[in-house]
Amino acid sequence: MLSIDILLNAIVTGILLGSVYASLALGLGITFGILHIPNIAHPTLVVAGAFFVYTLTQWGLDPIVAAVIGLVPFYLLGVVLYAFYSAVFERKGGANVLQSLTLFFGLSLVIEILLSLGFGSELKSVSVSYIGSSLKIGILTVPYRLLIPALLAPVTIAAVWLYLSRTSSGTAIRAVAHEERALSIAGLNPASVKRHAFGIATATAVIAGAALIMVGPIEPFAGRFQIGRVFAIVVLAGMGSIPGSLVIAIIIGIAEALVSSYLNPSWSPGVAFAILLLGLALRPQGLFGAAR
Amino acid sequence: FAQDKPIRVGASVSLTGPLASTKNGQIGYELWRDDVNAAGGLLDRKVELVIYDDQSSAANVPAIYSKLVDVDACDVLFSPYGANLSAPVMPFIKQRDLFMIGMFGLAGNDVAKHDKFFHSGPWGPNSGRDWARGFFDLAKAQGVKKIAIINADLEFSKNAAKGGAEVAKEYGMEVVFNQSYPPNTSDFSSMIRNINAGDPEAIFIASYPADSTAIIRGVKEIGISDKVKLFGGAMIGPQYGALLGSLGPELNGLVNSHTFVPEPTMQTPAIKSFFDRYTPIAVKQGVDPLGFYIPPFYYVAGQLAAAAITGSKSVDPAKMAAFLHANAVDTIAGKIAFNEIGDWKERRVLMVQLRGIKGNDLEQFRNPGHQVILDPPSLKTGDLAAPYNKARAS
Amino acid sequence: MKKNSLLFLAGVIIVLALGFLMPWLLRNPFYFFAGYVVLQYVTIATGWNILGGYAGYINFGAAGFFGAGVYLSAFLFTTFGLPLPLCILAAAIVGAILGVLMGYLTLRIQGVYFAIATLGLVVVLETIVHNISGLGGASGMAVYGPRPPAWSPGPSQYNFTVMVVIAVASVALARWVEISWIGRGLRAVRASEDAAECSGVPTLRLKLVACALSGAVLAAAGAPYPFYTSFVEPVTAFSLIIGLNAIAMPLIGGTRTWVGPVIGALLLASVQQIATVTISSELNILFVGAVLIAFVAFAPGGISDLFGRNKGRARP
Amino acid sequence: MTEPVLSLKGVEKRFGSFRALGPVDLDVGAGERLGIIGPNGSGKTTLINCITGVYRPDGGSVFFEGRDISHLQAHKRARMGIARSFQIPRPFTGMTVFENLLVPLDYCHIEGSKHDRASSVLASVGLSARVSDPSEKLTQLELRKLELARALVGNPKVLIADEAMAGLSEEEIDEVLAILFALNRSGVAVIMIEHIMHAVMRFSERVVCFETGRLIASGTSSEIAEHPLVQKVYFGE
Amino acid sequence: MNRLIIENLSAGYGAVSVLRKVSLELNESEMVALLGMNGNGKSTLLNCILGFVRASAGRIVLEWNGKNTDLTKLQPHEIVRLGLSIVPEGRRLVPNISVEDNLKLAGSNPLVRDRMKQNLAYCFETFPLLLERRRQIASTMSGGQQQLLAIARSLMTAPKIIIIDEPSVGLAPIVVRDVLNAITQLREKSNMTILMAEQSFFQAIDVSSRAYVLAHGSIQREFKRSDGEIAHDEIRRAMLGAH
Ligand SMILES: Nc1ncnc2c1ncn2[C@@H]1O[C@H](COP(=O)(O)OP(=O)(O)OP(=O)(O)O)[C@@H](O)[C@H]1O
Ligand SMILES: Nc1ncnc2c1ncn2[C@@H]1O[C@H](COP(=O)(O)OP(=O)(O)OP(=O)(O)O)[C@@H](O)[C@H]1O
Ligand SMILES: [Mg+2]
Ligand SMILES: [Mg+2]
Repeated sequence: MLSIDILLNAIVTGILLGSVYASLALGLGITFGILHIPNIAHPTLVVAGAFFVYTLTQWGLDPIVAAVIGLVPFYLLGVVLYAFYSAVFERKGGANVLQSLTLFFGLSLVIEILLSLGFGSELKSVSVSYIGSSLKIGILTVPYRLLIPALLAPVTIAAVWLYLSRTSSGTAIRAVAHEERALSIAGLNPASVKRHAFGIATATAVIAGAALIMVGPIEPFAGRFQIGRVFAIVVLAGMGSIPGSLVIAIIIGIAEALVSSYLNPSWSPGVAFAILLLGLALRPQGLFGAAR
Repeated sequence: FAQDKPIRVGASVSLTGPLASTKNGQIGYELWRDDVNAAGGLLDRKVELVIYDDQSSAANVPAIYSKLVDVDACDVLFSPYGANLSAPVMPFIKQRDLFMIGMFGLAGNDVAKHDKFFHSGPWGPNSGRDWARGFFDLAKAQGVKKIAIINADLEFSKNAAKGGAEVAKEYGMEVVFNQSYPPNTSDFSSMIRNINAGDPEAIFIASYPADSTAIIRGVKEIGISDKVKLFGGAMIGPQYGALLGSLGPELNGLVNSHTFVPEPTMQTPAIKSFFDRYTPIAVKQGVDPLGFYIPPFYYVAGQLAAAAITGSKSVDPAKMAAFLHANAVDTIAGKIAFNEIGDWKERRVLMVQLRGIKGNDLEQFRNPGHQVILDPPSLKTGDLAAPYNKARAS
Repeated sequence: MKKNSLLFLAGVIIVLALGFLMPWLLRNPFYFFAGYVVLQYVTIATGWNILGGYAGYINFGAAGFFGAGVYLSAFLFTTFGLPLPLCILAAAIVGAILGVLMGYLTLRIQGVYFAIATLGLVVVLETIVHNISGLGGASGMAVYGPRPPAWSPGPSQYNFTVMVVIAVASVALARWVEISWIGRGLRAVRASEDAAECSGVPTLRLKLVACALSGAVLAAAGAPYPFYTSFVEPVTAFSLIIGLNAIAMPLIGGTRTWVGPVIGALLLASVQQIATVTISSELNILFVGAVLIAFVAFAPGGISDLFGRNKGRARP
Repeated sequence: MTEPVLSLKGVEKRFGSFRALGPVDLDVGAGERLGIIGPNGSGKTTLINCITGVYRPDGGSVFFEGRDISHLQAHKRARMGIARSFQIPRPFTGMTVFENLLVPLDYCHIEGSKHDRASSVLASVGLSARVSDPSEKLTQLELRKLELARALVGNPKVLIADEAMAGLSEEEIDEVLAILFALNRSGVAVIMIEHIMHAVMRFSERVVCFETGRLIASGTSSEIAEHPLVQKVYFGE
Repeated sequence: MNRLIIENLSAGYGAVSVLRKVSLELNESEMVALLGMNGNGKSTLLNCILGFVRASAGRIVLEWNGKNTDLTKLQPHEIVRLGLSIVPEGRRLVPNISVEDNLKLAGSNPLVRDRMKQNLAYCFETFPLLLERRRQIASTMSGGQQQLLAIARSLMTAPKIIIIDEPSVGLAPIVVRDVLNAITQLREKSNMTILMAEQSFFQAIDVSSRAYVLAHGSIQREFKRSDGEIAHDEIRRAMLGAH
């Protein structure tokens, strides 16, 4: 069974899956990695994004087009969520990790239930012409169902990363978590910078949602299964290293695919975390993070 | 009528959490309740349902059933959905000697062997091992020698796969590939490649809805050998409207287990009337509009309880149980007789082949001919189309 | 100080006495089923708080320790027929060992990384259980508990009493940690690790002690669970809900003293139990979500902060 | 000079490729009052971190009472008698002033009543009125005093005060100096790092000056004040 | 005349009142020192002007080019956009980004963004050390280096008024002199208006035209250079709260 085509195909599948994981983790990379808000509700927001995409595809739109349309409402949703978050914590001056976690946990319960009331708890999936066929290159068979979502990730990640590292509002976003007052001193409104960042993070959820629902069907509670993996990716990448998270996600994807192919798929959920624990033990600051 | 204390029937249903897609069963309970009450109740007493949400978690079950029994004073209990959620309640009913109808828990009473427990589902005796036997009977008839088995790492699928492997052995088939995969696996391409490498003639799959979709799509993407005669077996999902609708023609050729399909051998006025009333409610609640798999048997559970109560003229667990053990009961799913541990005496799990599906319209599934019954022979409405690749293309 | 300890001791004796007497006074078993869950969460919240509250290291992996306790005790009971108290003890020991291992692996890193690493523990343990057929794997394993001893009227009451004892022991342990030099060291670590180290506090060793104690309590909380449900399966033993409740409850009650987690667990677990059997619909979870949000919004320091100052602190 | 209590041999510390400190050789005599000056970024705080064990030096050894302590963790060094205050005060928040002092007492194996010891040290730095206040409530001066008190309470043999007087007024500086002098009289070696020149000059028996991580001059207060190199790099005259 | 007036300003933290009816004024291109001992409320006052601390009573009015604006109701970033700038206590740099990014960030608000290049060049010219280290991550610089960066940063918003909180804290004498020189130059060359809090007042009063002494939360005295040489003793007594 150790044939070269199985190995190659496993690696390619791993890369594609990893790339989808990176999509899921991108928003968390901003809220948790950069703003240090442990937004445990992010995977649920991704599921909400998937349902948004699902709804539009029912009217005959392509999922990617639907995701692009979703950017604006999800950006606004993020802005509203952050406004709520900051309103809750304003009087206290700031939230600690514990309180934020609890708040976002509560929020994710609420979103899950709203989704399940709105869409029912049945699995929903999208059917598009390219889903179900594959690209064949030599011995490689690459399903479009994975390929298309996997291509979304590098594009979005590159866009977000360029925005964060090359523009001044990107610098402001990177700065705000560390020293809010530095922004005020610069004549920038820290609250609106954070709202904006949260909006961007939430907007990425709709892209990730499109990727998720193209890969396979989803139901309102599907986000729970992703929480661990996306946090692992953000942390291993070194909190806030956006390109790093793509690399880590792909490493995890490949490892999972190899374990499935050669060992047994039932061991693969442990893989992301075995990598996480190992990574943290060897390089506590994350693979791409600067020493802190 | 009004003076008497109502008969209370208690159940927990997974309204939320991963098993929430089974909550359409509750409509079955409610239709039954409305029907009995419209017909004057049982023993001249009204029937009242007490239903709690177990959030798909076994941890909630003990307290819920104690509440149902000790606080709400229910006379009859329906179990939660499936074996994992039912397991916590088995010692409880055994120890308290209570009467319960089991809901879709495969082999749920095999350990406890409680004599007041009755399955509403058509698993039949030895269900842990035998319930998917139909698939292997078909395979044997096709002369299959090599079989591959894969299953989700969840209770139901695991039992199905384990039973399947035993039956395969019994029939002298070689299991060339046998692997389980974790829940929520979304890509099966490497597994399908590994299966192809083993060159099987039949593939038995025990999966849950999300993976069922991924497997069917994966097969389409990666391709599968023309030697494969049977594909499917114990896939949960292609019984539900959601998957039938989203996969549509991709399902053609699949041979899969089922509990009810609208084929001529099963269609009766009673069950037709059930679905006529079920569908509008389901549409309103946003649950599966077809509801073939689960809801009829929730109605059946009610009918079993009703028969036990009226037959024994009491709500005494021992008398009710004695009646069900002694008498076969007419239900919308046919006549049911029970063995000593509450299994149906006769296995009535269907193996159906999906055929002639065009487009994603759900209404076509209400017509015969799309879910052809291959097994059991008593209900058979057609012959297997094989190999899979050919059946798929048709 | 002295007076407080005497009061606490009196409280412990009263609660223990109630734990043994209640089953004879209150006939309805439902309260013992529900009460068991509430007490289980009191123990979980208390155990979590030893590391999370006192030392400020947030553990997402409470379910990992809990599940380890559940499976260990189920295994020991079904294969060796070990009596429940020994199962609990064994679970506590294994929990402590797991805690130390976890600590060694991740404690050198700062808080937030530690938190995420603990998330991993749950998944790794769950994967292992899934792949060991002796533990029933995904299908789970039925556990038919022992007959309760004569002094208890029934199994649900017996489980309840056992849980009372575990909860009281855990709270007493947490209180001792809090007022002793260990608690002081941990609070120093929480404020500034460097400053603590330069004051002679062996920070790593102290954190390992906290990990061990916390792990022991969390695992002990899981030990009677197989007998409560008569059945164990990985999904519920390693449930995300346990990990999140372990965090939410101390937060709602307050993390600085032992009282906080107790109050938080009593409150939130009761609300959850009541909601389950009253609001029987999706709205139940919606309600729990709303309660969490409301608490964070309106009582961010926890309930114990709402009532006056911290008690039980050394004053000259 | 008396027998050195603390002795550094070739101690060096790099951050990446940037050498922040060393190699440095330095002896501190028992009961000595040593002042350390140097421009910003010259490596003074880094030196302290190497002595106390917060950083592991990249080269060289640190000896305490003749014993090589380079491999010991910070808390072991603290228990041996090396105490420090932090440039930016780091009170143990969430604890009272009194409890702040109990921490070193708990862990440094001090004989006798902890209660009395803590009270007398708090009195000696003038924080008696604040004993049961939470440390979050202290003013800047009080925080500095608390830093000192916490360092003193464990009966150290060497006390390192990292800019304990920055931001204090003249009167407050006098107060802190008095505390340090009193401590020194009881036989404790005091290392004072400070930019407030007159305080350093008044206090120190010996002053050393750092520049870009190296020790460039050493001598009495007046020698240092006259030292041409020091004048150039530090006073800028 | 362009100026900043503070009238009867009171402020505090929760129940603690720190400032009581403080009044002072600052005229265009003037350098004023705010002297006071530790904990007397200098930083509180400066933070009030910038809106970081909310006043409980009183007014802060910016009268500039015929427009009067009450600052007490504005957010800090709005006040900065009116042309005020601060070098805060504790520096408040963004620790995880480079020196240059810290400066660029400060120069990125919409009002001054188009002059970013000139502003940056001006900062590097004034503080050559920063040019040398412009790629270094801010938190890894020494205390003194960070102080210089904080001052440079305040220039990036092209302010009319700079408010400086204890620039000499933790700086070596040589650097203090450089910093004060730089500040003086800012005033002389760029016609900047400066309010500087200090407690080591010797150097501060040398370069200031006026000085207020803040003690016990209110202004004890005002000294003017035009009144002749200011006696150190007198200042010291005022700072201690004696009249
Ligand atoms: N955030 C705060 N919360 C509560 N009290 C505060 C806060 N900041 C300052 N104070 C208190 O207000 C008073 C004035 O402090 P402020 O910092 O304004 O004084 P300062 O003159 O700038 O002193 P320093 O020389 O220490 O900078 C002090 O007693 C201080 O303890
Ligand atoms: N963690 C670190 N990473 C990188 N560089 C560092 C780090 N800590 C200090 N440095 C650098 O090492 C040099 C020495 O710093 P140190 O803090 O020891 O100076 P110092 O003499 O205490 O200065 P100050 O008087 O300003 O406090 C500085 O150039 C500083 O930028
Ligand atoms: Mg320093
Ligand atoms: Mg100040």
